[in-house]
Amino acid sequence: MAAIWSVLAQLLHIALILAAAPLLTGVVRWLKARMMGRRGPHPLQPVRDLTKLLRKRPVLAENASAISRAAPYVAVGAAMAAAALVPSFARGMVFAPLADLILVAGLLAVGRVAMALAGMDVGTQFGGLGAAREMSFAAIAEPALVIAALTLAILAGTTNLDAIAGAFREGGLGLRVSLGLALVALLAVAVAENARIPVDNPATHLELTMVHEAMILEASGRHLALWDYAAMLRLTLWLALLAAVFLPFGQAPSGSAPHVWVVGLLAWVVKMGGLALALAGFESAIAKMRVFRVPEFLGAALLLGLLGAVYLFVSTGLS
Amino acid sequence: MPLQWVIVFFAWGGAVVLAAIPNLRQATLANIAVSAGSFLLALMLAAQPFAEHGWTRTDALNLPFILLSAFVGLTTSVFSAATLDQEGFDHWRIRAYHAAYQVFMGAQTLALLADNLGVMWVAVEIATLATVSMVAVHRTPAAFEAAWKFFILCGVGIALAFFGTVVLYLAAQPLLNEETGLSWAALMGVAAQCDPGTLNLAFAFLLLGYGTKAGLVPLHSWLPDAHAEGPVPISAVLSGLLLNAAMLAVLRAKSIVGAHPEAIAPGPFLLALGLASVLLASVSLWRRRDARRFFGWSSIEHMGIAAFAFGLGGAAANLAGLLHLLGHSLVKSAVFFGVGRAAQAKGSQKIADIGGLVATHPALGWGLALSIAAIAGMPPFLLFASEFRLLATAAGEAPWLALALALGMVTALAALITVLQALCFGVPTPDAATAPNGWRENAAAAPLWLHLAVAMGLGLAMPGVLAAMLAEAARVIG
Amino acid sequence: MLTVLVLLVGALAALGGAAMPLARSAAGARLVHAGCVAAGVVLAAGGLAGLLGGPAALELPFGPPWGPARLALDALSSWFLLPLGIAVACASLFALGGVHGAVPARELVPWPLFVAGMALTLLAADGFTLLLGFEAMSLASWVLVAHDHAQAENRRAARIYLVFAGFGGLALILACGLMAGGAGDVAFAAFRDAPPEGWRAAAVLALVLAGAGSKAGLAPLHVWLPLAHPAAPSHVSAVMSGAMTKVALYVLARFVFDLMGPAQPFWLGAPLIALGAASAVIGALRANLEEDTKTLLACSTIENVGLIAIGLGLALAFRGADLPALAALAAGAALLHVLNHAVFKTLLFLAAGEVLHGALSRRIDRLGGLIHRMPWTAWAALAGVAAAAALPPLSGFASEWLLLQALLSAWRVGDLAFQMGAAAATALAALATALAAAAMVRFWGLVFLGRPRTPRAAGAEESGGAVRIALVVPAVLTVLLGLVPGLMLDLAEPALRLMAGAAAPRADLLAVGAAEGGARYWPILVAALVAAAIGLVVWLVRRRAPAGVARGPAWDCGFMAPPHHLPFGDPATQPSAAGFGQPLRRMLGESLLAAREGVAMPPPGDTRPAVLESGFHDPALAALEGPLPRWREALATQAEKLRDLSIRQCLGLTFGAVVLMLALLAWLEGR
Amino acid sequence: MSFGHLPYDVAHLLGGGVLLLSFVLLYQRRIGAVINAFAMQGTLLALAAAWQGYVQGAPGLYLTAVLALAAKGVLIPLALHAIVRRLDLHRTVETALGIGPSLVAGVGLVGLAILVVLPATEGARALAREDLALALSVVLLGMLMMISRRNAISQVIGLLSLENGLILAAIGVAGMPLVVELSTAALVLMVAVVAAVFAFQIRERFDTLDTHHLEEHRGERR
Repeated sequence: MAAIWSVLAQLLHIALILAAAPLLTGVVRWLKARMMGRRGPHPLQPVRDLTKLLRKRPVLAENASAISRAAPYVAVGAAMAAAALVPSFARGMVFAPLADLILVAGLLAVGRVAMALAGMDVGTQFGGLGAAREMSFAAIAEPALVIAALTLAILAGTTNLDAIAGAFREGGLGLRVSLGLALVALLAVAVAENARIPVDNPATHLELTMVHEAMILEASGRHLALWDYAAMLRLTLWLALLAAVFLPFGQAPSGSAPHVWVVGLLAWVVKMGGLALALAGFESAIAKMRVFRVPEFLGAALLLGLLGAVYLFVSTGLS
Repeated sequence: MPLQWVIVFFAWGGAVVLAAIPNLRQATLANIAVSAGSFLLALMLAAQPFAEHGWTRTDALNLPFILLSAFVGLTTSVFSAATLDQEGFDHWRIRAYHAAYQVFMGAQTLALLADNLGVMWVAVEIATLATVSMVAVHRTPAAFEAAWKFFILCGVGIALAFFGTVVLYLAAQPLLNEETGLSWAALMGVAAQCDPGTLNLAFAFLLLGYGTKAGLVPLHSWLPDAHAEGPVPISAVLSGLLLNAAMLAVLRAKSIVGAHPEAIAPGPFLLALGLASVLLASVSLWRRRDARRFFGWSSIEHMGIAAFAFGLGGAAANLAGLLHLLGHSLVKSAVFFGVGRAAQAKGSQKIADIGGLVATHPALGWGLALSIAAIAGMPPFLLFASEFRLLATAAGEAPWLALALALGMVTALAALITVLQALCFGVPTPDAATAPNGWRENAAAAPLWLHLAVAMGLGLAMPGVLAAMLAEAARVIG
Repeated sequence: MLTVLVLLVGALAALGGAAMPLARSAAGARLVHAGCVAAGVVLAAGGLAGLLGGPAALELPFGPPWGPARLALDALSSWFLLPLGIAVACASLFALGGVHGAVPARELVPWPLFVAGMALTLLAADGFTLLLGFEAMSLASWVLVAHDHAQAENRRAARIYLVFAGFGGLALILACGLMAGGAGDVAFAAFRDAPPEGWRAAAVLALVLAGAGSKAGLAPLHVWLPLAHPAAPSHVSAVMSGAMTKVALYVLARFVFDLMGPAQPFWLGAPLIALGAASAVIGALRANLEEDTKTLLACSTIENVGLIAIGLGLALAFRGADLPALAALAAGAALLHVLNHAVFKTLLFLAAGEVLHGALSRRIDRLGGLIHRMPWTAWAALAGVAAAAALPPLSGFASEWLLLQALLSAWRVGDLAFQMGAAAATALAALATALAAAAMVRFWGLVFLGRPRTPRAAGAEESGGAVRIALVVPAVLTVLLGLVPGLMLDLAEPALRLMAGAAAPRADLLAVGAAEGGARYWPILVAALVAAAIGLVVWLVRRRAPAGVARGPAWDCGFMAPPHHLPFGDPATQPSAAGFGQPLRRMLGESLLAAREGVAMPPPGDTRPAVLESGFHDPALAALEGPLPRWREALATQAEKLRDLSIRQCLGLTFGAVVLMLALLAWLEGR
Repeated sequence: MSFGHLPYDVAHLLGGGVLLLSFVLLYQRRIGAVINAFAMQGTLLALAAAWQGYVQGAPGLYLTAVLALAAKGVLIPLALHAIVRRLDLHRTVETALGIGPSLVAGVGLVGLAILVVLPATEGARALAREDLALALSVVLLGMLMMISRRNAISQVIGLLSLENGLILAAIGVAGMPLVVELSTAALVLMVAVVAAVFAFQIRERFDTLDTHHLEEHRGERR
């Protein structure tokens, strides 16, 4: 019985994430517009854009190779796989044993590399520029993520997301300084990974500052739709990840029956909404920073994560 | 007449004959013939059991070196047959050269064979006289300088050795009769009862005396210049053989003194001189511009390594030292073959004027490159085995000394490799107009490759009997 | 099996001798390379047999003058035989395909000897044989590095390489001597009987790090590697990077884990971790700045060697702290990465060699767009690049996942300082991994994507036959090894027991696990998941979107269409190698590698293009070529004063020696 | 044997004479005088050898004595005079170390020799010990002369007197085998040195060696 429930939960989770992705992006945009005093587009606008783009035939440069055509599928596939692993409303889904934090990072890296290669495929200045910046920023973001994982792994004894969520759900860990520091580090990484302000501005195509958009300048039609959808999935995934780790309340325990899920679902929606609101507020509150200040931003996050780990060693007498 | 004497007088008789042959071609061939005869006699001697005949002896310590010197004498005669025409000798010098060569070989063999320390001293002196004349043979100012320096310093050196010999006899005088008075065997027998103070005095003089001939720092000044002037074959035998004879004399003295419990330990002195030689040579190598002087300095370094080994003492280190002497003779003479031939081909022995040998003279160039690598202690040659043995033992017994030795060795290695690539690689420098070619090219390179092959064979698969002999010798010299 | 391998070593040496005449004809050269292919296969098979069967030992009837040469085949050496065999087989196959006529003997003769030297090093069971193989390997590869000695920079590379080799050999000899103590018996068995303690152990570790570490390319003794590896012929570079560094790591592991005995303190692992982390970061960063394909790959080798060293150091620390399971985890990560890196680095170097052969250049700025002209090379290289960038589910990710898991458990050692150091090392390892990904994207993207930067690149030709097989085989292996790491760990279990005294944590066959009940990684399931996701996406898109694509000129933000004489547009309007490295050069390079850059901007109205000047100095190389020669020269100047003495003063030296000695005697007598 | 015995006293006297002449060699300023002093030293050595031959009843030593007398007392001095004339060397000795200081150094060396030999050789007979001490002093003084004189001839003479010291030691040790042969061989060496001066036309080369005018020969420019 439990097995079937876990399979069902997994399927529901996947459907939920896939559906939530464009919606979430739309909601964030709408909220930002509201906070800036504009009426803003309808929250469902992203869905409409996607369907419109899907119906268009893409135009490829003469010298574009198969990379340009394969990369978007790989990016979306990797993002979907990663998103399928992050627990949302219930734990103990069938893929739970697979849900390893470092694996998620790896899958995100797959998407990143696919995008960078697609950006370099045609051989335009901006594609290469964006790819170089993307990979370089990731080089600083990755250690920050791993260090945050270090703190979580020490506290939870594993890097398995489901287990971490469970450990935090059961509590007993209490509120810790190092946990807060890890949270800050993860937030910074999330901002960078999703090309949000202040690292990048998803709403602009200003060549000199853009990172993410520069790589997909040549994409059009269904390819562009896939790139956008991959980005939406990543945002959803990150918010879900933060929610699962740092706001574990309300999650349905593993193996529980569907009627328990309702609470979890509601809790999850509330969490995601709250996070979206926070993100919108954050983005509309601050300005984008210069490109070469980004490493300092991420480096600070890395150091905070390191500090958190060290504090953990000292405080909890693990030594 | 016992075979020991036959060998010596065969060479000297050959010298008399050669002194009468003015024709270059005939003389070189006759020289090869005499050397080949000596080599055969040496093999026959090796076939005989160890024995003492009057003033001479064959034992585990000197037999390998006798074979070696006969072998190197033979190959060197072949090499000189292939290259002597480049020296531009008139017929007087051809006579003198070949006569001196065989006189040296005979004296060298006698010095190795001698049981009586007096005889050994005389032999070393004769060898010195023979080589001095050859170092000066070109009669250029530089040659005279080198020869005179060689002569005076070594003259003083063997004078000191003479004094040491006298004192050694004085030490043993109460215990020995006139016949056996200077016999090494007899002295070893009674060394334990001799007066230690006298032994110390004797050792001091023998060490400094024969040490001069062995080119140990600070008695080394004559060596590089003497190796750089005169015909190439003479440099080859000087570096390959004479140094061994001197070092062996030092070892005989060391073994006698070492046999006395009260006397000073001879080891530390050898260690100090050896280490000084290695370190000084390893830095001096970096300033050399002249190829043959460069390898003269490297001979100083290797004699220092051997002295270090013998100073360390013990079966393992002594074995390493003996192996190092053997390997150094083989490889260093090979190096001199290569460098000499290259200098003739390029018309200059300055390092700057020799380059890109592997491109223009492949056989010679790669042979030279390999032999320099071998001198630097690269496998699979004998020197690698000896240096491994020495460093491993030293690291176990005296780590700090081993570290200093390794430091010197790596510095020298870097210098050797730099010169190797300067000589053999890069853009070839133009050949001199007079450079010969054809069969001479190969005849000059053949001994080099033969030496390398032998050095490799001994390093990887030494015949058991020879290995046992060396182990025995290592035990004898204590 | 051991006998076969020993005979193989002998046969390879003989083949090297025979190569001298064989080099004169193409058939002969092919014969030699075919022999090496067979040798590689036999080596790998021997490794498998050694892992499945038990250990074996053998005494040769000959050897050094003081005794027989001892050989042995145990789990550790067997494991390292695998990468050696694979790399040698692929590289020889590549070289076989590249033979189109007589080959210079200097390129053919050393090749089998090089392989023989590496094999002998792995099979050795006493210090002498080990050093013999080690130095023979160095000497043979030196000839290969110097094969094109007309170029000054190749000569410099060869010189530095051989000097480092000699230095490493001497250091290892000293280490053997310290292990043997006064006894002087250099057999491994004797070492095991009397493991060093206290300062001796530390000294041995330092010497082994100096000797084997310099050969493996551990910072700060890595400077020779980016010089020497590219200078050799491509198939040699592949084996030098793929296998030779592994042989050096084997020597390191053999000393540290086996010969020095299990009773060593945990901090013995600290220097390994520190040096490994430093190497990983320096190597990966340099890989992002180098502008020569083979140099770039060599730098990435330094990075991977650093990661392996971190794994070995962690294993050592865990074992010292009596955590065998974790030690096995770290050691497993190291061993797995040894194999994986050997395969994908061989693949990448061979691809670079094929690019060099097809497009006639190693400089990134002269390549580009090759995926159109050299598809096989491009896609094969993509597999290697993805593995080197640690992307799941390829081989690189599996071993680096294990390594990260080991690093995340490092705090269990308990010592606070070690915990902090380990946390820093974790960050550095992650940094290096991400940097490597950036470097690999830069390498593959600039070489194979975009537009050709030179006419020669536009007309590049790809060769088929053996070369193609030599590229496809390691590519397939890279994928397979990525899918079954669990299987490989089970295979490595005897080696792990030998190193860590325990087996790696059991996960099921297809997975690797951090610890009992800890996180796990199922490559096959992950691959299936991603594949399913992609399939789903493709299916959905197919249903909604119109099929096919339209072709047009690159939009390129609306820049004007290229002129007719430049059908693909001006190649100079693509990112250059220096330009692509700019962000990292500014972020890290300026602080770590003293990198500098400047734009030569022509005045307005001048039609000259603006040029980006950039470069960097590896601090280690600067130290090597700065102070050391200065000190040497100062000493030499002093020594020369001795040489310039006149005869009278030389006699003075002798006289002084005599007087000194007599005074010493008198003093001794007086006491 | 000890003090008061005639053989001892005479031997001691002769040995002392040889040593004294070494000091005279050090003291002389003119080449000619140096050569003559060396001739006297050779003659004294010959006498000492003959006396030892008589005392030890070793007829071989008479031969040594005759050789020494002929060579060192007569022939070599004549040859050296000839060289001085032929190569017209400076007639005065330029010293590197002044006369006075070198005499002082000489005294120090004699002290050192006695300090070393006497405690060292307690085992040996008194005569031998005395002789050895004297001989060692002569050897050291010879070397001192070699390094403290600039021109070739006086250095050669220093070497020759050094060799005298060797012979003195050799004959002093009773029953030394091969003594005649060895001393002859040593003599040959010395004759060769003197011949070499002729052959190589060694003038004032001792101090002009190496450094400057050899560079072009050596190719060791820096």
